[in-house]
Amino acid sequence: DDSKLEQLKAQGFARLAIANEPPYTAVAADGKVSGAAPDVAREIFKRLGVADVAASISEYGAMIPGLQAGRFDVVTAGLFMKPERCAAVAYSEPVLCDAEAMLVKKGNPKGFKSYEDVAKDTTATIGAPGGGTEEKLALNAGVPRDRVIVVPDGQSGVKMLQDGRIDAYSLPVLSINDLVKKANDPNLEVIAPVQGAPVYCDGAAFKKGDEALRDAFDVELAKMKKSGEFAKIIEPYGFSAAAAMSTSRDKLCAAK
Amino acid sequence: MIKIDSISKSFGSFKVLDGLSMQVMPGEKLALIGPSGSGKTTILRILMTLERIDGGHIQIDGEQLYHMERNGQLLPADERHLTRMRQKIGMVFQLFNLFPHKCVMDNVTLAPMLTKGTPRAAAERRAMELLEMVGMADKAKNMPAQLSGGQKQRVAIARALALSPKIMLFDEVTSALDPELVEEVMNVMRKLAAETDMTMLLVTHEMGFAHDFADRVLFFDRGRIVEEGKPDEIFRNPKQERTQGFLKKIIAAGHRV
Amino acid sequence: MIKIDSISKSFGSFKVLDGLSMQVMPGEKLALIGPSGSGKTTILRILMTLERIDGGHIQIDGEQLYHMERNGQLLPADERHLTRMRQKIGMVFQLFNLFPHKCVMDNVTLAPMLTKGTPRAAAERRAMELLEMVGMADKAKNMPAQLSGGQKQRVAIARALALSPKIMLFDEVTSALDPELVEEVMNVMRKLAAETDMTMLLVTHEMGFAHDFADRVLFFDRGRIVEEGKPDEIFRNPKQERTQGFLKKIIAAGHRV
Amino acid sequence: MEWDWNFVWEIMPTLIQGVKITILATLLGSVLAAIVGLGIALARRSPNKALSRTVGWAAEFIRGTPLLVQLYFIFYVLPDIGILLPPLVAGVIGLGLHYGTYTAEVYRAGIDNVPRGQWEAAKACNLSASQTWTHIIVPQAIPPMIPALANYFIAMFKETPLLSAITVLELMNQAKSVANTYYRYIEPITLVGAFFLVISLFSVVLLRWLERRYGKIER
Amino acid sequence: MTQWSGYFGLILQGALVTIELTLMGSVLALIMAFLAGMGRVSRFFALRWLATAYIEFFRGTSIFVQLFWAYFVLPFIGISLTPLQAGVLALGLNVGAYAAEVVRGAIQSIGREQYEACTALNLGRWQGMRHIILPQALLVMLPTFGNNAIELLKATAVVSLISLTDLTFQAQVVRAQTGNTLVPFTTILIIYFILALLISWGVRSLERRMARGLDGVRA
Ligand SMILES: Nc1ncnc2c1ncn2[C@@H]1O[C@H](COP(=O)(O)OP(=O)(O)OP(=O)(O)O)[C@@H](O)[C@H]1O
Ligand SMILES: Nc1ncnc2c1ncn2[C@@H]1O[C@H](COP(=O)(O)OP(=O)(O)OP(=O)(O)O)[C@@H](O)[C@H]1O
Ligand SMILES: [Mg+2]
Ligand SMILES: [Mg+2]
Repeated sequence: DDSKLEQLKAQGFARLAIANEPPYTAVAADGKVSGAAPDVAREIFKRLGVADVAASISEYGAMIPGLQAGRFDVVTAGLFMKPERCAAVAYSEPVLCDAEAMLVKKGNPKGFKSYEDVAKDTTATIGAPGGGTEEKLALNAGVPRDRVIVVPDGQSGVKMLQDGRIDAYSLPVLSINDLVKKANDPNLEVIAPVQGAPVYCDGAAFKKGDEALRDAFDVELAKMKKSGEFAKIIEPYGFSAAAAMSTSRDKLCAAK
Repeated sequence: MIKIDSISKSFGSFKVLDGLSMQVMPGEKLALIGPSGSGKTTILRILMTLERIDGGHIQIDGEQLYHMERNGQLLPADERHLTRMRQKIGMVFQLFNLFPHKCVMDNVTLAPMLTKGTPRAAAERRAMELLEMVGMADKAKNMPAQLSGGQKQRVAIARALALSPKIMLFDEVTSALDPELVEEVMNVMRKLAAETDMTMLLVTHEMGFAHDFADRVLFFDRGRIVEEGKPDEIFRNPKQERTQGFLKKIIAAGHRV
Repeated sequence: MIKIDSISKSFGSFKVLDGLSMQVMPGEKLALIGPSGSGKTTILRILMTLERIDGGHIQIDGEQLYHMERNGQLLPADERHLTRMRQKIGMVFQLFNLFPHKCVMDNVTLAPMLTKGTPRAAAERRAMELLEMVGMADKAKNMPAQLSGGQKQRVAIARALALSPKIMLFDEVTSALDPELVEEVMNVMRKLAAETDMTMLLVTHEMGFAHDFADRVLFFDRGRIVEEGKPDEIFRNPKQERTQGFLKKIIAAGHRV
Repeated sequence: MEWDWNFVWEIMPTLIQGVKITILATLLGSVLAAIVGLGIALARRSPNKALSRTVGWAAEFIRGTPLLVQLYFIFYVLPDIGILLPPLVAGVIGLGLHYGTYTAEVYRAGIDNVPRGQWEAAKACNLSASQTWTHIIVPQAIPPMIPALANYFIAMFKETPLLSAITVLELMNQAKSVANTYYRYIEPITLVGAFFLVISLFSVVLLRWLERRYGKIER
Repeated sequence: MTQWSGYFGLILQGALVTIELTLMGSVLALIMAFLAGMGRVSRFFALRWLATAYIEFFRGTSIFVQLFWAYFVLPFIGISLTPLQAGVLALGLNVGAYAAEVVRGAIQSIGREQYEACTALNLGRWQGMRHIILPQALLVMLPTFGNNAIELLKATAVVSLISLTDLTFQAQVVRAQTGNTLVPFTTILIIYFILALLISWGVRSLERRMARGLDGVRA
């Protein structure tokens, strides 16, 4: 049934969960929400007849529970598709794709190339957002729990790296680039992409049960991809439209 | 008329009153004297229903105080019965117990307005009369904190009188006052005793005052009446050894009889 | 000998003492009487150095209390000077001020052991003598909370005596006691007055007691000495109107003279 | 979403790890708060007006602003002036400073509650200032303080979740990390609540006992 | 270099949310405090029990747990609150539990003699409470209420965890946008402190107004 969409139309806006992690999601000085993911969602909802979006910033870890608890209608925050997540939410087709990167001190003193390198160095610590893809990649690569530091936000991650509290800070490439640009610190170096880490794509994540809404979203998304409007929105932020169009939800959700 | 019939009262394991009986005639002025801890205050507090009794009966004007009759049975009194009985009784405390957040006038008018529904104008008129009687009319707008101890006590007396009780209880109403202020309160009370036909029970350590005030004096010790009689008899010519000893000590301590 | 020379003392803008002078002879027993607020307590507290004076001089046995001489100059006293002077003076308070966390014996021995370095055994022997004198020897191991008011006050007297001061100050030592307990403390003090040659200053509202106790009585009003003389003169035949009025009121309030 | 007991047992060991850190932080924070409080209380009594005023205002400031923000400050701003603290140390310092301003008030009240007559009696007994403090004032001031101090101890315990903001892996942080891994919030958060409730109820019993034992001094 | 004025506007918006939360939370806390505080001294066992359960539960579990519960768990039993509602609910109920004990303490601090005077004047239980006990108890409660309000103000900082855009949250946003930690956090520390000062100043002047006459100089 499409009652959810009707509901949103009547309400006049859709509630987005975002993360304030440029370029995926951002809040401008005037409080206006931007970033590639919300911009795409705003446009698609407009086409679906939902006039506006209202975004609230949330921790990554709180997004899926919040979606399940009915706090948001959709998560548009660079939440990469992975099999477990596909089981927990209903994803749209891919929107933003990115590889993983690591931020380290200039010259990469510990010589990290992959998460496994971090695991091997018994004194190394790596920072990652709690509940994010990077945390799981690091844990899966064998970095013990107490060496994966849960960092509340990107800014804290950069700060902790600068202060020597962590040896590497891992986020998607574009996020890291944005942080480095802001930090304006010549003593930092970006390693991208991290070897062995897959390229991930996010999608708009809906609550299980809202598949009808998700399907309607997909229809408009496909039209925009075809017309080139999609590329026009995301490429200024540094994302590649071709990457998103070369893969699909089914592939990403099945990937091991 | 008050009839107390073999009442008993304990605090924990300590028995303060044990089968005490006594009577007070209508309009009588009675003084209770005796050593510290003998149970004088306890009797007044029981009459004011501030303490419950453990056994025995009290009748006021033929009505049970702590019991009520329902279908010929004597049941423990409920709050409604107590409220009705309390209308007959007023009490003045050693430490005045004025309401510190209300001015003198409000202290006196509060109870009549709340418990009897007296309109404010009437209550204030009556309060003014009473305050004049105790010589406090000019302080009607003062707060209690602005009064001396003697003045506070006179307001407390007016407050108790405002409900026009038939029985008034006074518990050491002068003993918390500076010596110089004692006299003004005693004067008010002497006047009160002479002018009204209220029944009055007075607990005091001031033997001279008890002598002037009372028609009859009861001497208490350990919750029992050791001796009773007219003031002259008791003070000039006590029969019991215990009474004699008590009066001797009090006199030695510098109190006048 | 105590020489008080035109001292003054204010609390905020309120002048309690204004150029007061008086002398006390060695061994003299002096009673200070007068209405509430007249400054009696303040004088004792100044002698005990619990309050500072604003002006004037006090000499005790020829030594300045609040000043010390250095190279012929009179400087404000420092803590060391005050400590030395305080050895001459002891004080008993209206509310006893026993140390509640120490037993009777420790209350009495604490100061000699700490301030004079008296060995424990000697301090306890002396304490026992003093406690016997005030009739409290059998309670030596009790805590203050287990004592009656009269007993507390007797311990407080023993505590003050334990330092063997030359001058003892007593501030209304019976006025916080139940009437029946007053006598026991008065008896101890009468004995003390008769037996020792300590200088004693007594503030009291008990005129009879002042009469028995004192060699000389000072009547105070508003920080000034209104009248002084032998007890018989002052109580039987006061010259000043203010004194007469005060005594009349006190007598009317039921106190014996 | 249903309550899942299997899941509860699965995550229990992780949460107990968190409880240990929480308790450690509370204990260390309490010791620090007790010491800092004493320092503040003494400084505020100091006759040196400049010292007592400055410390007074600083304490007011710390007490009037949120611990969370203070923790951010200690953890993320202090490194700029060369002070780099491990997360747990930064957390303990934050707790200790913040609650030190509260314990200082307890000390002050405890000392002020010793009746003036005791100071005067000590003077009449010719005791020196230090003798008065050690033999008369402190022994009477401390027992009534104990329940109040214990109260803040419990309050501090319940504020330790704030340390997750500076990456200390205490109970709340462990629970969140578990929740993030499995996308289930109900069990971990409820368990955290249960842990807090059990430990608090336990401490309340202890507190009542302390109150009975030390709350009143007989005079 | 950066558009500080714009960011400052963001922080001011956050301040408004913080003030809103503090005010609404205080109102709820006040209501709960009186309900539960008077419940604690009620004659009826059931009321006493209910009040005690409420107080011990909300004082026993941490504010964080309550917040997460209100936000993430309540929806599963069909109660979906906006972040603001969830924040006000958790803060109000939590601080209300502490303030309830203040109400109880204040009521019990009114001497027995005042209750006895009420009986002697034949006032009913509620009449005595309403006209005699509560007006006096209110004055006793006020200073502690002021402290409770400041505690509530500080506790609002944790609502940033449930994506309410309060002061602390906005400071985080500004930090993420500008890469500067010192400026936004110093700014909000000062704002928090000013708000705390406003509260204590307001309570103190209210107290002075209410105390007028009670301790007047003797005529
Ligand atoms: N609420 C109470 N709990 C326990 N014991 C009490 C209580 N009230 C009174 N008592 C005890 O009961 C006894 C009688 O007390 P009561 O106050 O009636 O004596 P009193 O004759 O008025 O003495 P006083 O002259 O000292 O006022 C005393 O021993 C007292 O300690
Ligand atoms: N610490 C103080 N601060 C302000 N005023 C004070 C202080 N101590 C005493 N006074 C005032 O000084 C005056 C004299 O007080 P003092 O205690 O010496 O009187 P007193 O003669 O002992 O009276 P009483 O017989 O009531 O004990 C009083 O008016 C009192 O209010
Ligand atoms: Mg009595
Ligand atoms: Mg005095």
